[in-house]
Amino acid sequence: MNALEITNLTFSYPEQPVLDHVNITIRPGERVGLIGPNGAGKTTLFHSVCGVLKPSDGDIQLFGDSVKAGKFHPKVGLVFQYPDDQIFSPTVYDDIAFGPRNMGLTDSEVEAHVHEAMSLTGIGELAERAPHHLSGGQKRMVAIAGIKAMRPELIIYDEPSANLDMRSRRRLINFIQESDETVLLSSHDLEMVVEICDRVILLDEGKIIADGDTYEIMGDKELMEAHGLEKPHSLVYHIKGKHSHDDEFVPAEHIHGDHVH
Amino acid sequence: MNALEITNLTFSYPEQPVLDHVNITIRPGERVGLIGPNGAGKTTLFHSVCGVLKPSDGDIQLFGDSVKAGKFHPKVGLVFQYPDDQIFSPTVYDDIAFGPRNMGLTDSEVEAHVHEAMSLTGIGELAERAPHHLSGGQKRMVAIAGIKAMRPELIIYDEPSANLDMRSRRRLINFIQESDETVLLSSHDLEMVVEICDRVILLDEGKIIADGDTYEIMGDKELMEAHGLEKPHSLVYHIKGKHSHDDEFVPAEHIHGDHVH
Amino acid sequence: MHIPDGLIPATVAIGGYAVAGALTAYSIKRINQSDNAQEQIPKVALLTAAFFITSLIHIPIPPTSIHPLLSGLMGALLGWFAMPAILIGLLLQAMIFGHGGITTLGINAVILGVPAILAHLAFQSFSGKQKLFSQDEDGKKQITRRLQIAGFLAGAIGVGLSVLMFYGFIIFTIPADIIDPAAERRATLILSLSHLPLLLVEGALTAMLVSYLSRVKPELLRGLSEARA
Amino acid sequence: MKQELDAYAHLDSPLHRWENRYKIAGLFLLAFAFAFVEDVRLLPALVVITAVLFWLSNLPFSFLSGRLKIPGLILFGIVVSLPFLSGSTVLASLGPISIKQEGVMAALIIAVRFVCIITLSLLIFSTDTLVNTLKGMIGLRMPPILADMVLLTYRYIFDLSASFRTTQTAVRLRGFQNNKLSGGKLNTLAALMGNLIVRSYEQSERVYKAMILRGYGMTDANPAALTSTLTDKLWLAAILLLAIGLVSAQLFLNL
Ligand SMILES: Nc1ncnc2c1ncn2[C@@H]1O[C@H](COP(=O)(O)OP(=O)(O)OP(=O)(O)O)[C@@H](O)[C@H]1O
Ligand SMILES: Nc1ncnc2c1ncn2[C@@H]1O[C@H](COP(=O)(O)OP(=O)(O)OP(=O)(O)O)[C@@H](O)[C@H]1O
Ligand SMILES: [Mg+2]
Ligand SMILES: [Mg+2]
Repeated sequence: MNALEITNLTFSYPEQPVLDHVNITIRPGERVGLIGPNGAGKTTLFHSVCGVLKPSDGDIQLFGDSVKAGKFHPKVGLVFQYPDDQIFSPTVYDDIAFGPRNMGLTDSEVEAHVHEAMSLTGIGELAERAPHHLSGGQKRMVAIAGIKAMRPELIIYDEPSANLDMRSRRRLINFIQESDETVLLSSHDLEMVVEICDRVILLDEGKIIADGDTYEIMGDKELMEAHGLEKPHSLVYHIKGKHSHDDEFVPAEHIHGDHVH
Repeated sequence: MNALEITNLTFSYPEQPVLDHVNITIRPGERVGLIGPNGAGKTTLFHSVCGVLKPSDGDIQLFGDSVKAGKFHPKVGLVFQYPDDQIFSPTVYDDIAFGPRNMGLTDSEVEAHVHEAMSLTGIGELAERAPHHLSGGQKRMVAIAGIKAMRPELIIYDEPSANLDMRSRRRLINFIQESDETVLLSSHDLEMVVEICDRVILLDEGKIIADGDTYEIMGDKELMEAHGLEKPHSLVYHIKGKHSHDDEFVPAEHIHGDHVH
Repeated sequence: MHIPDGLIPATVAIGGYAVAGALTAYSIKRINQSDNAQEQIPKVALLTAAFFITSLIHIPIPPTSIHPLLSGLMGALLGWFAMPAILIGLLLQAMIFGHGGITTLGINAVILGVPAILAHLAFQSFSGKQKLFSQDEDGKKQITRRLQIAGFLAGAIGVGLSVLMFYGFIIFTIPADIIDPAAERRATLILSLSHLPLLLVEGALTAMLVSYLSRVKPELLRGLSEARA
Repeated sequence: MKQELDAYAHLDSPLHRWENRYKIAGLFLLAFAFAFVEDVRLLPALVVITAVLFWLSNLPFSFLSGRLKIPGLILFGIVVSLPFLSGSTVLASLGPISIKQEGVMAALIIAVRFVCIITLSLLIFSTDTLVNTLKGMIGLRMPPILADMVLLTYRYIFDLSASFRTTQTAVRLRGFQNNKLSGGKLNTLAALMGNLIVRSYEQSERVYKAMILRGYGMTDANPAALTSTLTDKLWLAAILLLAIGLVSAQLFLNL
């Protein structure tokens, strides 16, 4: 059974088409990066998968169940681009407990879910804090904990590293790398995609342009630039002809290995 | 005469000290990057330079004039981190004209300033649009145009590339590289700092840790990591001992030269 | 423009709670009847927060400065939702600023809420809302003018009625064996008239705000309680 | 809006320990009983009850006096005029101006009621965090729509306040001076306010999406339970007795 199976997904706003016959299959445990310029349709795709937007056409299967717009699908969790939109309760604890409470769990189950999510994301000591007193990095982790507490099997991250400083970004990357769920992630921070995902899907103007190995797609300078992206510095080839590697495809990361992981 | 001369700048909030005896001198025409983790005091420093915050101690000279808190200093322009905080007029034109109008210029001068700013930032065709409906990249350029229209001699950019896709980010980098004013810029996007600035100041916990050549400071892995930063991939050294370069300091950028400028 | 605790007789304060409670209950009933009641909750909540914050702005009228009341604007934008929004705004004000107002919360909600609802009705009937979103240029100008007038009326009605009610409640509840009724009426009138500049400023401000919103986010002017699917 | 909220929420006192629903209901009714008092002879009772409760709460006096300042000024204007305006029994006169006994009495009653009720409201709102106080109010059967709204409003007031301040700073840095009203300046203020209103509206749409994605309104939610003890109830009973006593005394004096 696939984690996610999107068939011919099409979505239009009255003024403009956004997604055009999109097909994606993701297996359980995969970590897939969705890249593409502003307005490509990444967020729209995510919202369709979660059932907040009703597609004009096409079918979405989530772990074998069909996604219906307007229904609650606790198997998928979406981490929003701006944590402030997502942390809507007045305290961190209440916010993380929001999902579990709506799932109709008992008080002790709710508590267990919340504590697990807080310890996974390392925000245990923030429980009583008000969201507006958190730093950007803490907010991001609280938002993730709010999703984790529902124990979804697929987590979608929309631009998770936006506005984070290096330290928080590094913590986030490590966190996602170590998590068990299937992950679908969009980001303009391509270096992060390189580190987290082994598979990348390139979306532009609502169409899937490429779908495959991260190094292969992101290493393809022409492809990337044709869609307003840039090849990440970590994948910049070793200089050609000057050394022994010649035409070999060797991302800088693999050769040098002196940067932090 | 220096563009900016900060002497012993100290600033505290009631609960905590933020800036601690900061000294910075910037010559006209320099493009300086200010880097440091979240909460280092970058925004506080910028606000002090613009006269929004009143320092507890120290002196700030802007092109020879002393900066007084609460006064209007048209020689310096601050581009805010979130364009939405800065753009508030119902049309793009009105927004860009806001500063010039407040400077007491005549109608025709205002118009000249606005047109110049719009053509420099490449947003001429947006004049009548509501800023609100623009894309992130367009909003950023409108915010910059609003500052440019006042013709400041020093422009401060606070996290200008946040939330931009690659294309808009590239346009922004080119734009800043080609601009004439003195530039002071903070960013967590260190690759952008590498491309724009030849000089970098590292700030942490309100103190200046390092001030000097971009490659030297950002190439210093230990220094960077000690302050929660990471050495940019573009500065990852060529592998040691394996090839002829050995211990030489050669940023990847200089060797490979196959990425976009 | 808040009646402080302890000033008016308890019976009036209790009456204020009764009226505010009834109006709020009626608003909530109307809200519950609409198909998208749930969707409106965050909208009204965040708009209430925005009104709360923006009403703290200083409008300089030398030698002093004033805060806008915004009851007219709330009526124009929120319709019947204005009543719960005002109640929440007043409650949070009492909690955050700690200047009291708990026994007079009801009467203060009436003083702001009733004018807000009347402002809503006036705004609706004067704005010619059905045409608000038509596209042709000439029509647009006319509509903008009408909107501005409607906005001015909403703002002015909001402030005007609130001021009248405010002084009315204060002066007519001054403890017994007091000044003669004619003096009371005169005092009310004079105090209210002295607020005429406020009424003009708030009217103009509301007109400008409405015209801003019509350009930037016209759907905000459709009125939340009317937004039935 | 840079207030030190919740500054004294974590002190320990009988009032801090009192369960919020009982505390709110009890002190609220007591405040109404205070408002009911119209006889000078009952004022000492108000003062003593208030003083004892305040003393029990461990809140610093400076906190109270700070909070009394602004509303006190407004009330001062009204109270000061009363001795001159109302009543017929002249106490003292200076030319055309005379101070009347009824007016002085009325002013005294109003001022004492005011100070005592504000102190009670401080006890309601400042002996626990505002969030917990709100939850206590919600626990007193607030309609669900109102309950959800008040929590959301409270959550976002601080964010929006910060955004509004930043926008005002940005405007000042572009030469705007908020002095001397003019049409143009009012228009700028309107645009600033409109900007915040539009942003809050758009954010509310994103917030709503985030809420339904976490099951808002989709199932029978299981709200967090509030619990109370016998002590909570005894406190409520004691306060209610005081309130009833005051009201009865006033009614008796009216006869
Ligand atoms: N509510 C809406 N009404 C009309 N058009 C919309 C709406 N939301 C998004 N769009 C349009 O749909 C297209 C896809 O937007 P979407 O947000 O999915 O892009 P994205 O790939 O997530 O971009 P970004 O990288 O900026 O997040 C854009 O052209 C956008 O303008
Ligand atoms: N209004 C305020 N009141 C109290 N403390 C503040 C306020 N604004 C900022 N601070 C504190 O001052 C310190 C410096 O903040 P500042 O915004 O200058 O950091 P920064 O370097 O710009 O961080 P970032 O990278 O997140 O933008 C932080 O510790 C912050 O918590
Ligand atoms: Mg998106
Ligand atoms: Mg900053």
